[in-house]
Amino acid sequence: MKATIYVTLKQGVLDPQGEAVKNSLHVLGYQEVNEVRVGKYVEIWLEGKNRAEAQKELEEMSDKLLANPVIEDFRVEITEG
Amino acid sequence: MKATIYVTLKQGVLDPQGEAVKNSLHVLGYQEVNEVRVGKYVEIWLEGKNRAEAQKELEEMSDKLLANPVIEDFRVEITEG
Amino acid sequence: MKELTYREMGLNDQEFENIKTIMGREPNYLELGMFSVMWSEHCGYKNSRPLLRTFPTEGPQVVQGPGENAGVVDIGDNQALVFKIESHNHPSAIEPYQGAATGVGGIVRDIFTMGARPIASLNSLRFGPLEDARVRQLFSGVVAGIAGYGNCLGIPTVGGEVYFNPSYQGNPLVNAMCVGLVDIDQIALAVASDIGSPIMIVGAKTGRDGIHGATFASEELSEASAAKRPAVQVGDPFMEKLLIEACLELIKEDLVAGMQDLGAAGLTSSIAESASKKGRGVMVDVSKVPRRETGMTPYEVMLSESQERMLIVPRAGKEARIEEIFTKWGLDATVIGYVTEDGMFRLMEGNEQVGVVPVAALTESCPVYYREGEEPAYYQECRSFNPFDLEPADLAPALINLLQSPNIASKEWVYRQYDHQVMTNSSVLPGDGDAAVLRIKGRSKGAAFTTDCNGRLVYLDPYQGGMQAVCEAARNLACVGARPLALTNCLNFGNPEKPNVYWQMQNAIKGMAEAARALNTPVVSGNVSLYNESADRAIFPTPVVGMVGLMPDIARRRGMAFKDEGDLIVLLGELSQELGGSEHLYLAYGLEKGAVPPVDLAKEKSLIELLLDLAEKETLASCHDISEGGLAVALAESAIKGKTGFKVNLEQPLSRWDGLLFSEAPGRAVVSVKPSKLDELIAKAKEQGVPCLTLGRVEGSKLIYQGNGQELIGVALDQAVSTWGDAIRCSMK
Amino acid sequence: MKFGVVVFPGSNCDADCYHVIKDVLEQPVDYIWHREKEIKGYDALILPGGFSYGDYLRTGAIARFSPVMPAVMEFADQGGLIIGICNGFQILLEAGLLPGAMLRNRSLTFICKPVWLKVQNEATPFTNQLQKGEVLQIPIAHGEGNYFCDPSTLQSLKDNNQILFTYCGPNGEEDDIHNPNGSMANIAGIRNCKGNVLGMMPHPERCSEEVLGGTDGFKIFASMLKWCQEVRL
Ligand SMILES: Nc1ncnc2c1ncn2[C@@H]1O[C@H](COP(=O)(O)OP(=O)(O)O)[C@@H](O)[C@H]1O
Ligand SMILES: [Mg+2]
Repeated sequence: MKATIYVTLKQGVLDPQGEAVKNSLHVLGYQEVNEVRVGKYVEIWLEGKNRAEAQKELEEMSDKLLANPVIEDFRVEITEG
Repeated sequence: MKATIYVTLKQGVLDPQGEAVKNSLHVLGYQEVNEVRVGKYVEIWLEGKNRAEAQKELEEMSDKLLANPVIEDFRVEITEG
Repeated sequence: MKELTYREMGLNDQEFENIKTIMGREPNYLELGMFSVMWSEHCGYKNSRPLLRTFPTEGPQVVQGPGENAGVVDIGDNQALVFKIESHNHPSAIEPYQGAATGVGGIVRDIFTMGARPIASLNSLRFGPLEDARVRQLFSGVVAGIAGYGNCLGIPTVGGEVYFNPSYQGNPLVNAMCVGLVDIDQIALAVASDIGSPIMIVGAKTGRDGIHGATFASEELSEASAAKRPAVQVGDPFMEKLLIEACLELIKEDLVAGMQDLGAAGLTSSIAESASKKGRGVMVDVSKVPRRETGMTPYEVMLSESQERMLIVPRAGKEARIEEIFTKWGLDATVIGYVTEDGMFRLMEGNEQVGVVPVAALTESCPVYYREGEEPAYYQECRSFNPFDLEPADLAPALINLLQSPNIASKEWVYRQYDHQVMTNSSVLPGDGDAAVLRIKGRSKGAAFTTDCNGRLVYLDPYQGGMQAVCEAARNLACVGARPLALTNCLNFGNPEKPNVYWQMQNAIKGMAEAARALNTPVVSGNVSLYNESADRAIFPTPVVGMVGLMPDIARRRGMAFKDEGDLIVLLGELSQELGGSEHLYLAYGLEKGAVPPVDLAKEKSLIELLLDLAEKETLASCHDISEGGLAVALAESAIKGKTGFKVNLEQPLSRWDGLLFSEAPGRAVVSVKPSKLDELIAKAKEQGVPCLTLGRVEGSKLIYQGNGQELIGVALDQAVSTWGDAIRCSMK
Repeated sequence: MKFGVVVFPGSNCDADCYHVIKDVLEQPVDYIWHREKEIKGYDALILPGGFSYGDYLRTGAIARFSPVMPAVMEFADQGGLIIGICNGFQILLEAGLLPGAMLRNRSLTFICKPVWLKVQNEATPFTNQLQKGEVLQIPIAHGEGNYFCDPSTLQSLKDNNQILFTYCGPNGEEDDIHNPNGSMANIAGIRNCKGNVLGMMPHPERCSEEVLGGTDGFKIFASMLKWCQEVRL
C-alpha cells in the first residue's frame, strides 16, 4: 500500500523559504506570483494493514515524527492499494 | 488561481532523509514501513492567466528553479480557479 | 484572538491599580497590553533589579556597562569587545529548533545594534538526562537550531557548555551569548533624541508571532502554557544576515542617531526604551507598520515578537541615503512615526488615536519588588553530609563512569554541527582548550571567550557556587593565556516569589559580585530568566557567566593537550580531598550532597596571575583547569587530547584515594612542561605563592595513576579515547 | 594577478577569501556585488562559501539566477580562472558550469571539521604547487556536500581527470570511513572539462595561515598565482 503525507506550515507561521522563492520568481519575471509556501511531500510504502488501520497509524507517524505539530499541519492520503 | 508543484527525487538518487525517516519509524515500532521518500510540496498562488498559460509557466518555473533536473522530477497540478 | 484579562496578561491586582492611578483612568486593551509586557520580569526586572544593583559594573576597561543592548570593554588600539548573554528557555522548551534559533538571532541583534560586527557565538545549555527520548529530541533540536541559524549568519559558534541533570527535565535552559568587535568611536546607542526625527522600522514584516512572549517567559511552564502559547516565532537567518550588513553600513557612514533591535515585547519595548533615554515621546501610526497577516489589531502589532526587525532613528537629512543602503540589501525601511517632546507614547491607527501612555510609566514606573529570602531546609542538611562516611568506590570503574558521563564526555557531537571556523579567526578550536581563542586580524593580540556555571554547586551552596561560576570562567581564560576583562551573565532561576528561590538568587548574586570584584572582572551586561520551573520542581539555580579575556600576543595561546613524551606533569594549587557536590558522588552513589569546596578568592587570583605570567614566558606545554571529575579527569582529558599516555604518582598518608582523584575543589590546574623549564615554573609559582607539585610525566600509551607508588588506575589510551569520545554520540544515535 | 570575490546576499566567506588574497597571497582583489552585470580586468574569480539567499529551496539554486551570473559564465567561457568554494561549488553546479548536484550529507547534519584530501591531478591551474597523491588537511563546513551525478557523468569525470580532490584518511585511504558526507566516489572537488573552473567543498581559505592551525589551503591559491604568472603567459 502507498500513502502520501502532505506537511505544510500552519496559517500565520512565517515561511522564509516561500518568501525567498517568491522573490526569485519575481526576479525571473513571473510577476503574477502572489504567494509561495513550501512544504514537505512524504511518500510511504507499507505492508499489510487494512486501509482504516493504516490511516490511523499514518496519522500517528505524522503527528509523532513527520510533522512538527507546533508549527505544521499535515494531511494523510492513501493513494494505492 | 492556485497551483501545487510536487518535487521528488529521481529514481536511483538515494534519499538520505527518507532513509533516516524510515529507520526512526522502525524504531518507533512501525515495522510495516518498507520505504520512505521525502520530497517538496510547493503551493503557488498566482494571478490572471488562463489555465493553459499558467500550466506552461509553472512548468517553466519548476524546470528552471523549483526542481533540479539532475536529481529531481516534478509534477504541476493546478488545484483551483 | 480572545481578549485576555490583566491577570491572564501576568499583572497582579496591585499593579493594575498602579496603572489606573498613573493613567488617571482605566487603560484600554492596547495600553493594558503594553503595560503588561513592559512590566513583566523579562523586560522590567521587577524582582531582580535590587539584586542586580549589587554587581560591580565599573573599571578602567569598561566602556559601557549594563543599561544598553550589550556591554562594551576596551581591548586597546581604539577597539572594543561588545557582548551579552540572553536566555531563550521557554520558547526552546516548546519548539527546540526555532526556539534556539531565534534565541541566537535575538542576541546577535543586540550586538550589531551597538554598531559592532558579531565575531563569535557561544551557548550554555541544560537538559534532563539523555536516557529520556524527549530530552534527546530537545537536545538535538536545540543544537540543530543554533547551528542552522548561526551557520547561516556566518558567525562562528566557538564555545559553550552542556549539562544534563534531572532538575532541567521539564525546563531546559538555552542561553546564547554573542561577542562583537567595534571601533570605539563607532559605538551606536539606542536613543531617540531629536524632536521631529522620523522613526523607521526595517526588516521582516510583522505577524502575529509570539504575542505576549515576554509575559510567557515570566511564568512557570505548565500544561496550560502549551495551550496559552502564542504563535511560535520562526527565524529567518537570511533576513538577519541582510540586516547585519545593512545596519553596519549605516553605522559606518554615521547615518543613524539611534538604532534599536526589536526583541522581547517588540515595538512597544524598543520604542519605549529608545524614547525614555532622553525623556522623549513618540507618535506612531500602527497602520504604517508592514504586516505579514491581514486584520491585525493595533494590540497585535504593538506586542508582536516577529523576529529580524530593527528600529532606526535617522540623523537629520540622511533618510535618502539610508533608503539607498537598505534597497541595496533588498530591504525596505518604513517610517512609522516620529519623536515628540512631551514624553508621551501616542499610538494612532490612521488618524484615530488608539492609545496614549507616558513613556516613563512603561519604563521607570515598573514596580520593583524587594523580597525576603528564606534558607531552604535542604541547605544545612546537604552541607552536613560527609562523603567520607561512604565506602570508597572502585577507582578504575569510577574514572570510566566519569569519562562517559555526558557532563564530562566530549561535546564533539555538538560542536561538529556548528561552523566554528567561519571568519577565519578561530585559533583555539572547541575542545582544544579551556576557552575559545580568536585572533584579531591585523593585530598580534587575541581574544578569549568562555561560559561557565555548575548548577549543582549553586544549588548546594548558592554563595559558593556563584563565586565558583565567576572563578571558573576567569581560570579558563587564564589557562589559554588570556587576561580576564569583564563578564556578562544570565540568571536562570525558579519562581522568585518563592522565598527559597529568592534566597538562592540573593546568595548566588552575592557570591558572583564578590568574585567579580576580587578578580577585577566587572559585570557589563546580562539577562534574567526567572520562573524556570515545571510541575514537579524548580531547576538548579543556574547563573551562567560569560567572560571575555585578552592576550597581548596570540602566539602565546595554550591548549590542554599534552605534547611530548617526557614532559613533566605538574599540579598548580593544592591537593584536595573534598568530594562535596562532585560528579563522582553523583555517578557512584547517586548523591548530590556535601559541603561545596570553598573558593579562596586570593588564591584564585594568584593562580590566574601565575598562569598569565607563565603564558608570557611561554613556559608551559599544556594547561587545563580542574573542574568536573577532578584531578583524575583533568589528566585524562589532557592525555586524550594529546593522544599520549602518562604516569603520575600521588603521595599521602590516608588510605583512600577517591578524594584526591575526584575532588572538584577550585583554584587548581594541571600543566605540563619540558623538564628544562621545571625550575622556571617552580620559581614563578613560588613568587605567586601558588603550591606546585610535580605529579609525573607524559609517556607511553596508558593512563597510569599511582598512589604511594602502587598502581591505583591503569587505563589504555584507546579505551579512554573511545569512552570519553563516543559517549554522547552513541546516546544520540 | 587580480582576483574578484563575488558577493551574493548571504555569502559569508567572502571576507575570508578577500583576506587570504589581499593579506596572505598579497595580490590585488575586489569584491564583485551580485548585481554587477560586467566583469572586466580580473584574472580569477572566487565564488565564496556561505548561504546565498539563505540556501532556501536548494543550496545555490536562487543565487544561480543572480544578475552577475551571466557575466560569470562568460568569464568562464573566456578561460578565466574560477574557484567555487563550498556554497560557491553548489552555485557552479546549479548553474551547470560543473556537472552533478549536491544532496544532503548522509548524516543529515551540518559537519564542521578538518578532513584529509588526496590530490588526484596536479597538472591544473589550482594544483600545480601540489603533488599527485599528496594528502592535504583542509576543513569542511557544510550540510549539503554529498556529491551526486549519474554513472556516465562520473565516468567522464574520471576519464578527463576532472576529479581534483577526494576525501581520504591521513595516509591517503580513499575509503568510506573517511568519506564525511557520502559523496559519490569520495569526491571533494572537481573541475570542468576545459580545466579553468574548480568547485570544492573544503575551505582552503580557512587553513592558509599558521595562526589558524594549518597552511595546506594556501597551496591552492599559490597554484593559481603561479599558473597565472608563468604557465599562462
Ligand atoms: N543579570 C544581569 N546582569 C547585568 N546586567 C543585566 C542583567 N540582566 C539584564 N541586564 C541589563 O539590563 C538591560 C536590559 O536587558 P534586556 O531587557 O535583556 O535588553 P534587551 O531589551 O536588549 O534584550 C541590558 O543592558 C542588560 O545588559
Ligand atoms: Mg536589545
